[in-house]
This record gives sequence, C-alpha cells and structure tokens, in this order.
Amino acid sequence: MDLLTQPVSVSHYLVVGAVLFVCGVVCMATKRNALGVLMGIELVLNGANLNFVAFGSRILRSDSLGMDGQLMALFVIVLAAAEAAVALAIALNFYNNHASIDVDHADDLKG
Amino acid sequence: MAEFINSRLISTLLGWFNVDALPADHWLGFVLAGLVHTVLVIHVVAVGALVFIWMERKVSGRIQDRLGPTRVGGKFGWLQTLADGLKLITKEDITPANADALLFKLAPYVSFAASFAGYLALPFSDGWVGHQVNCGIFFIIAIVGMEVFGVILAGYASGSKWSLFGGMREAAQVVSYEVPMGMCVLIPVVICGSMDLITIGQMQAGFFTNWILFHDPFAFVVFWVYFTCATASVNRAPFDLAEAESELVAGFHTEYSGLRWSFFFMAEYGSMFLVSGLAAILFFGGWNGPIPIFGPEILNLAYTDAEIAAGTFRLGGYIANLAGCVNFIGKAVTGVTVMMWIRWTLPRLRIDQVMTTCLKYCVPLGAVCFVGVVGWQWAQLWSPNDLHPQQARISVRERGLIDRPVRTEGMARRAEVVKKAAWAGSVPVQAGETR
Amino acid sequence: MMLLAAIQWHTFFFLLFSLLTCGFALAVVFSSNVVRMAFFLTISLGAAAGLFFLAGAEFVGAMQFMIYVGGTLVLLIFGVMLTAHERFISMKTKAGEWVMAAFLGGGLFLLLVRATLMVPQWNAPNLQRDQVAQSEVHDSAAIGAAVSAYRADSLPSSSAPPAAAVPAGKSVYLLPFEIVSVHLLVVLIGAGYLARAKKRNPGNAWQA
Amino acid sequence: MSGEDFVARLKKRFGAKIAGANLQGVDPWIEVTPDGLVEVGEYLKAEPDLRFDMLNCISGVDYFEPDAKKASKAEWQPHIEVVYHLSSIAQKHTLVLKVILPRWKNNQPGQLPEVPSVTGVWRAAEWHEREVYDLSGIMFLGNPDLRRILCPEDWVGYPLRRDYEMPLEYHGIRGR
Amino acid sequence: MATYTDDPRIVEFDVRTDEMLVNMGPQHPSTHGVLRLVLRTDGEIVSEVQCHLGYLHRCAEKIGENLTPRQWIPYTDRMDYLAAMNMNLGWSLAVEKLLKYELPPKAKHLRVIIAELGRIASHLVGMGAYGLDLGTFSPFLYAFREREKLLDLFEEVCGARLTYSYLTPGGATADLPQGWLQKVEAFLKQFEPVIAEYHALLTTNSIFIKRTCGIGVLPPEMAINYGCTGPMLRGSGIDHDLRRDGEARYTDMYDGYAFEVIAQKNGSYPRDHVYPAVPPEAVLGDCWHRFYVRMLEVVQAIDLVRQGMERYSTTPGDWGQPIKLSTKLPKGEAYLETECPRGQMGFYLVSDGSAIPWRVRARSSCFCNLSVASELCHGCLIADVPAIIGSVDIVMGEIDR
Repeated sequence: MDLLTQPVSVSHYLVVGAVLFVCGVVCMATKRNALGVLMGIELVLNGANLNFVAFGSRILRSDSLGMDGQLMALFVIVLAAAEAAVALAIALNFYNNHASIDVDHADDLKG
Repeated sequence: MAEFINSRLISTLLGWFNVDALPADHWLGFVLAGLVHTVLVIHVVAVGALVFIWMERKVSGRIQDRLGPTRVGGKFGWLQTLADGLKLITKEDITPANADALLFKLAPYVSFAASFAGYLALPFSDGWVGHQVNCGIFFIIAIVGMEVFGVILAGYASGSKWSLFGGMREAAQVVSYEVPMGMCVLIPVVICGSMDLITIGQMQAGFFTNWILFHDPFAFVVFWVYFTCATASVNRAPFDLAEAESELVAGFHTEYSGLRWSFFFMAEYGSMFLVSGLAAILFFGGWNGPIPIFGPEILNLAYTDAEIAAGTFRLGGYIANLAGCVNFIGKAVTGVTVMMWIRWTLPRLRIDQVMTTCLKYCVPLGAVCFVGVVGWQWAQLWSPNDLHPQQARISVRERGLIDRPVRTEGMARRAEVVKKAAWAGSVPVQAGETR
Repeated sequence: MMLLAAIQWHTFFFLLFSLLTCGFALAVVFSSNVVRMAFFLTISLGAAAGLFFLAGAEFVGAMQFMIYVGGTLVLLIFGVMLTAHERFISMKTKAGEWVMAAFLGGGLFLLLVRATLMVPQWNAPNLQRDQVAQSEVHDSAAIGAAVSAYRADSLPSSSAPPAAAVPAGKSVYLLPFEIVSVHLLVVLIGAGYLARAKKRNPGNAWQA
Repeated sequence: MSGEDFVARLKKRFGAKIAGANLQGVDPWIEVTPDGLVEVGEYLKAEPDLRFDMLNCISGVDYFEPDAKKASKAEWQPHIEVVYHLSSIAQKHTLVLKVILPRWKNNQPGQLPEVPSVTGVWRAAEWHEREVYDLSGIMFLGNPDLRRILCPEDWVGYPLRRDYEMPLEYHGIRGR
Repeated sequence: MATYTDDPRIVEFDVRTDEMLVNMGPQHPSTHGVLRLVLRTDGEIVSEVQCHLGYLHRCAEKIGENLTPRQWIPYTDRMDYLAAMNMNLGWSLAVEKLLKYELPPKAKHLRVIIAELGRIASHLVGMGAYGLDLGTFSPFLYAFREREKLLDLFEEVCGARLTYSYLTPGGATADLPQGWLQKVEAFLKQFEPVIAEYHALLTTNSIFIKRTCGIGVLPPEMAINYGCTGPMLRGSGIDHDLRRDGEARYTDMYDGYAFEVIAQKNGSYPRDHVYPAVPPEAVLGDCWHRFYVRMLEVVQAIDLVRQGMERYSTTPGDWGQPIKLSTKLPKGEAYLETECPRGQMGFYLVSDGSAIPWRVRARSSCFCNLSVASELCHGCLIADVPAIIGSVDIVMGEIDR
C-alpha cells in the first residue's frame, strides 16, 4: 500500500521502462518469427521513450529536461514507424523469396 | 464537477447528519464525478446507437418509399431497436471452430472501447467534456484509428476467408484515410491556433459567419474532404468495403452473432456520431448556434470566463450550456443523417477506387487546402469569420460589447509564447498575432 | 476509508497503466502465437500512452496512439496476415534459448533497476507538482514551436543573458525535424517502390 | 436450312459421314456419324453462306422401352441420339444435326457411348455436353472438363436414360 | 495494395500473398439463388472462377416425360420464376409447333401483351438486384414497388403472383378480365416517368458507371461462341432478337408491330436521344451496356404492350382456348426458341405419338450466359465478381431446372 500512497517519481517510470526494455530484448532474442523480432524492437523503443518522457516531465520532477524529453520521444516514435515499414518490407521480401518467416533460416544472403 | 459534488452535494448530505464537510478535492467527489461522466458518455454511445439504428431504419424506409418499423413501441416503432437488442442478447453466441477464440471474443470490445474512448475528449458544450485534452482533435483522430484494430482482429480471428478479406480491406482503407483526414483536421487547428476542441469551439462563438466553414474558400472545400474521409474511416457506404454485404457476405462480422455482433454496431454508430461531432466542432461552430441567443450579443446568459475559472453555478449559464449541448447534438445528428442518406443512395465503390479516391483526390485536395488556408491567413485576406479569431474577440471588446479578456486560455498562453519568442529574436511575429 | 483517502489517485492510475504495460509486454514475450503477440503489444503500447498522459506529455501520448497503435501496429498485423501460414502462426522457441534469454534479460533488468534506484534525485517525488502542472506550458502549440524554432519552456530570464552555444529560447530541433521528414518521405517512396506492379513475361510461375 | 440441295451438298463434301437425313418432320434433321461430327461442325461454322456460329442446344434422347411388350411394338431399335441445334446469327437460319449411337459402347452395359466433343468448334458445347453426360450418360471425348454438372459428383446412374431407376438411398436420404 | 489489372498473368507484385481458394456461395448474398462459385484469388485479384451448379436441380426434364404438355406448364413456371409468363409462352409455342396448331389472331395479341409485361416485370428485378450487387439497396425497392403493381395485374388475370401457368398450348387459360387493359394503361402511364428515376439512381450515377464500365467486357465473337443470348448478346452490340429473327411461328406474334432491336448500331442505341447518353468510359460489351440494354428493353416493352392492347381490343374472335389435356401429340420432334427476358429459351419436344412426350428438353438461356462468366471474371477484383455475375442476370431455377 506504500506504493499507492506515494506520489510517482521518475524512477517509477524508469522501472516500467526497464521492464519494457528487457521484455523487448528477450523478445528479440527468443522469437523465431521475423515479425516477432520486430515487435521486440518496438518494445525496446517504447521502453526508451518512457524514460525520455519521464525525464522530461515537469510533473515528476521540477528540474526536468523540459521539452527535450517529449521531443526526443516524438522523434523516436516517428522513426520507429519508418523503421517498422522498412523492416516489414524486408520481412515480406524474405517471405516471398524463402517462403518462410523464420529468422533462423535467414543466414544465407543469396536471396 | 468533482468540486461541485464534494462541496455541494456530499457536504450538504453530510451536513444533515452533522458530519464535517469534505474538502473540495476529496477523492469521493472525483470518483463520483468520474462515474457520472462515464455513465453519461456510455449512454451517449449505447442509447445513441439505439436511436441511430432506429433512425437508420426510418430514414432508409422513407428514402425507399416504405415506412420502416411501425409497430414496436407505438406509432413510430420507437422501441424496435430495443426489441432487436433483446433478441440479440438472447441469441446464441457462436464461436466458429476455426476461430482464434480469445481474439474472436475480444475483438468487438476492442472496437467498442476505441469508439467509446473517443468521447473522452469530445466536448458537448462549453466545458462539458469528459476530460479536456489540450490536443483533443489529435486524440480523437488517433482513437478513431484505433477502431480499425478490433475490425482487423475480428477479421483475422473469425477463421473465415471472407472475414479476413474484410479485415484486410479495413486495415488498408483506414490507414490510408487517416492521412487526408489528419490534413483536413489540421486546417481548423491552423486557423484557431489550438488543438483544444473547447478552444476551437469557443473561438467560433457569435454569429454563424464565425464558423470556420466560412473562414475562407479553402476551409469550405476542406470540410467536404473531411466529411468524405470521415465517412470512409468509419466504414460507411459508399466506403463500407469491410462489410460489403454483396461481396464479402458481411465482411469482418460474418461469423459474429448475438451480443458481440451488436457491439460492432454500437461501435460503428458511436464512431459515426464521433466524427460528425468533430465536424460540428471543427467547421460548424460546435455548440454555438447560428445566432448567439445566449451570448453577450443578445441575452448575455452564458458563463463568463471569470465564472468558469471560479466554477460558479448560475442557472442562466447552465441553460446556455444546455442549449449549446442540444445545438451540438443537433449538428452531429445532422451529420449522421447525411451519412445515412448517402448510404441509401449510392452504390459501393470498389477497393481500388476507394484507394484512388483517397490518394488521388482527398490527399492532394487536403494538401492544397492546407497551403491555401495558411496562405489566406498569412496574407490576412478578408474572411467572413470576422476573425483571425483572437482579434475578433479583441475587436468585440473594443466595441464595448463585452468587457472580459480573451477567453481562450490556450490562445492567451500561445500569444505569450510568441511574444516571448519575439523578444528572444528568433521568430518573426506571425501575421495576425497580437503584439 | 482512511486508506482510500490516503491514496494518491495519480499514483493509482500510474500503477494501473504500468501493470497493463508490463503485463502485456510479458505476454508478448511468452506468447508464441504471432497474432496474439501483436494484440498484446497493442494493449501494452496503448497503456504506455496512458503513462505518457499521466506524465503530462499529452501530445506524445496521442502521437503514440496514432502512429504506433493506429499505424505501425496495423502495419505489423497486416504483415502477420500476409504471412499467416499455419506453420508460422505459432513458432516455438527452444528451451535452451529461453534459458539464455532468461539470463540475459534477468541480468539486464537487475542492472537497469539498480542503476535507476542509485540516483536519489530520481527517487524523490516532486511534491510541488500541482503548482508545476499549473505553470507548465504543455500546450501542443509549444511543442510545435519547439520543433520548428524556439522554446517556450526555457526562455531566458531578463537578468541572465544567454551564454550557451545554443542561445536559450532557441531550439536545436529544426535540423533533426527536417531530417526525419526527409527520412519519412524516403520510406514512403520506398514502400511505393516495393508495392509497385512489375511486368514480367507472360506464362510465368503464376500459372503453375 | 435443310433442303435436298443442302443435304446433297454436304454429302458431296463429306460422303459417308453424312449418314442420313429426315426432311419431312416439323424440324428436319441431318444425321452425322460420330467421327465426322467435328469436321462437319467446323465446315458449317466456317462456310460463309452457312455460318452456323451459334450452338443453341445439345440434347441426349434415349430411345429405349423398358417394358418388353411395348418395346416389341416400337418402330425403332434401342439407341441413343445426340441432337445438336444450330443457328446462325449472321444468316438467320437454323439446323438440326443428329448423332445416333448405341446405348452402350460395344453393347456392354456400363460402358458409355462416345462422341467427339465439339467444344473446339463452339465453346457453348462445354456445359451442354457436361449436362448430357450427366443426365443421359454419353461420353464426349475431348471435352476439357467432363464432370457432372447438375447432379452431385458422386451420383450413380444417368437419370434421363429410360431404364434409370432412382436409387433407394443417397447419403442416408431416402430416395424412392 | 493491389491495383486493377487487365490480365494478372503478366503482372506480379513484389509483395505477394498466397493464393486462396474462396467459396462464394451456395449461400451468398449476390449469387442470386444457390450458385456456388469457387474463386482462386491472389489478394483481391481473382485468377479463376469455377461455377458449380445443380443446387436447385428439380429434374424438370424427367418430370416432363411423365406428364402431358399442359400438365408440364406449372413446371415451366418454376424455371425462370421471375419471368414465368415467358416460360409458359415458350413451351406453349413449342407444343403448338409440334401439333401444327394455328392460334386465333386475338390470342397472339394477348400473348404479346402478357409476354412483354412479363419482360418488364423480369427486367425490374434484374435492374434492382443489380443495384444490390453493387451495394445500393434503394433501387431494388423502387423496382419492386413497380413490380408489385404489375404482379397485381397478373394476379387479376390468372390468380397467381409468381407462378402463373397462364399461357398454355392453344392460347391461354382465360381471357383478359373486363377493364384490365385500362388498368394496364394506367400502370404504364405511371410507370414511364419512373424510369428516369432508375436512370438517375443507377445508369447515370458516377459510382455505378465506375463500377460497371469496362468491367467484364464480352467481345461479340466470344458471346456467340459461348452461346450467350438476350441482353448479353445485344449488350455486345449484336443485332439479334428472336422477336424479329426467330422462327415464323414466333415472329408471327409480332407481325406488324413497330419494333426495333435494342443493340448498339453505329455507336448509338435506337433510343438514346431520349435516354442518357453512353458514358465515354463504357466499352461495348461491358456490364454497363448489358444493364443499359435491359433498361431500354423495358421502354420498348411498354411500347409493344401499348400496340398489343390496341390490336387486341380491335381484333374480333376468340382469345384461344387451351388444347385438351389428353390431346395426342403427333409422332416427331420440335424445337423452338423464344426471346425471354434473359435470353433465348428453347424447348425441345420428342413425341412417340402418345399424349405424353417421349423426351422434353429445356435449353436455358442463363445456362449459356453463365458459362461465360468464368471467362469474364478472369483477372478482375473480388468486388467485380458480383458486378459481372449480376450483369448476366441469372435465375438459378432456370439454370438448374
């Protein structure tokens, strides 16, 4: 109950960010489906985003990064979208050429 | 609201039992206020869907030279949808053997939740909003885009090829239409300088010439683009490809029955109202009537800024707000009716034609209008709007009609930002800004 | 009653959203069905958007909804459906990989949390946050302004003239913003290039 | 389009492949042997003054009387006829061709009589031949997709044959 | 996204999806009854369509071998149940041809009136249902509003609204009731202006034009080769109508009537000065033209009904008593085709001299028209499949018999 009665601090956010980050890393490491790996990357990026936003939030800390945190988060989101599009295109091309989406089979680059 | 509940209702109640009054920011008030808001908004969606489905039947009936429902619940078949709802509840809830059961069961709720969440930021009248999000437009557009998610899930999880086609079509269509829709929505934002729907609504107060629709020719054109895109993004005919009953049987909800099926419908009608309401706020003055009966110009009943800031309650102000709410709902329902009218008139487009409409017509038109509106503002060309909005406020004040400061906080803040920045010497002051 | 009265509602919602975020992130990791993974990821990221809202970054939250949840994930699911062969829907991971990943992940997590908790400033909640929230310029217009040229949140006070390399009040984000825009354009063109129809000789593999 | 002259003209060209003709009936007809059918069809379609470009109908008619008493009185021997109704859109005239076949190939019940398919001449023949195959039990050699069309694919027997008996049961559904 | 292509065989997408076999039907909203189409699709592009028939097979031909011709009339009703009058007519004429039966002239005019009204009723459904196929519901109800009035008229004539069994060998089962012609005239007067509504809702609607123009183009040679008839054939620009070009026994009925075949000649339709112009996107033989031919045929049918009524009321004599039920058929065979709303419906009748025919055969118009559908659907989008099948205007009862 201690958790509930205390105001949220930056480190609360950082822990959540860490969980997302680690989940993403594990996801990237264990998934054999290329799209699963892609989802892991999204999780990692989001973990980072949470940190940026937390550091930039005036609500959590009075001497915060200010707007820079939010701006970085925005850049990350936008770039993640672009990255997803490119990665998806690669995955689909891989699928077309190999009739598989298993990244374990992706070790030959002959296409 | 929370303060009101705490300080007025609960404290009065407690007073009868000689218990100490609660502080204005007591949690109980917040919870109750939240509950009241939720229940209100749920009713807008759920009862709205009931009414709209009834209306759709009546409208389509009249369009098609027949009567529509006439029996259940009196002369006009008022209760037809309710009867149907009861029927749907009692129907067997079937999950196909091929379906991904978890996702299949969740999908309708995802759709409904997305549609419902949009109402969080939709103001029904001046200040009557679930939560005033300062980027409300953006929020609603994002949420409307979320609804597609439930549809895709339903399409995939049904384990039926027709459903899958429906889901894929929906995904392609909605993702594409978000682009022009975003552009169209930006235009009122550019004109008002705020993403806050309440601010945008407030700025259009006064006579109907102040509606953004009439701001300039580009804004006028862009409304039609917006309405087209909105129709497409909520999946209404002629863009209802995801369900396309003559091609895909019923598309993404082919395999659904009973209550789950009805959730999709609630979501659909909820979204229809949502985008129509957004259109009303963005282009048609929101809750402001064509003639400002309650405004300072005529009866002067509406709340003043000071009153809003202080949270005072006054009957006149309340009535003005109520009238605004009626006004707003009227406008939104008109939008919904037009969508119905279109649905029962036009044949359905083909998927590639839908894409063409989006990419070849809506996007370029939206872009041109965007540039046009920016140019219009920059050149300070004449506009029936009587405003570059904040100036209009000022001019009204100068004419001595009202003596209150610029009411829109967001505007004031932004003006301040610009002023400071100008001081910093980094940006030229934009045309139309106050110095 | 006492307990309820003591609850910080901001914290309550934070916990709610963070539980959703973390729970569904874990579900993503442990699910082997790729479509369900995508669905869990959506909820996880949606809840993360809620956390953004709670931190006062409303614009970023809405952005997260629109681009991540509405765009990127729909794209992902699209990809999932295009490759939705039965054998790719569920792909099991070998036990050895799980062990490896558990070690790696666990170590990483401990490291991160330790690092987090080591800085006392980060642990201290902001007790004046109500006042801060009032004065904070979190209008989306300010973000727009910051992206393009100037900053509303770090204007110099009149007493202290700017001395840094980047003058206070000015924003350094114009160039990155432009780069991102060009990048997006390139991606758009690339996507169009990939999806275009190619003419090939008649009687190709299509008929087989 | 079936006067004496026309028959003579065909006979001159195809000889024994024109097996006979009946010019007295309501609809006069010309009989063609199975091996000459495609050839005659191509000729009829190509010849500029004939131009039988449309195949209206193919029908199978089974001449068989299961009742022995009546059969003895019948004027014909049991046989099966395939009737081709042709018309010309350009020349506005019609023609009836017939191919007469034994009821069973080599007189062994169960072996379907064979006719070459005219699908190559008139595409319309494809479905008509399938229908005749389905209902009357005539094999059309060269039809690209000779499957049952109206009856289910696992149906037994040819319903429009005179000696056909409705099955007692089909997939658990009572027949007679 | 997939783009529309003329021939998928020469186009490949870099992002390819797997081919999918999809069942359209037997229970599907736009297959007009119980037709099953198996589509092979690559994304939204259909590469192959296979029709499976027989779900409505009711052994009409087999039944015909056990009934006298007049008794078989109700079975013809159930073939093309949307134009049952025309089915009755076709069979009656075939039987009369075998009997060499001469009709009284008044009966012929009666038959013209009834057959052309039947054509209007049928095309109304065809038109409305085509709207349904393209996703607009209202024209369907507008069409049925008028059709209902027509059915009222038929009901007055023969007591039935769908399966009339009115025209029989020898004439008709009864004369037209008193005052009926006035009612028909009143109906036609009311109906004529309504056609403009249909044109506004469908023919000239720009979405409709976009959905139908250039889709499912049927070249005239292919149409003939596949044995397509009726509006399918005329929609491809072939000037052929059995009412003019058919057998004497049938064309007799229309002798002296002012009548023009509805087909595009020299780039224009006989009546297109009155009705909307052909849109520039339309290609001869596409869905739009097939639809348009039907619309114009309705107008022409109105004209023929008017002429028929005038002749009927001025011709003295008998309206044509039906032949006796036990009339012996002469030995021999007869085949006759008539121009039904959906194409040429042929009946073939073989007799061994008894009252019951030895063999009865019905040549269905839709059967041939549908056989070309898989060729037309080659390489179209899924959404075009209902558009094409709808433009063929099939009635499964007639196909499966």
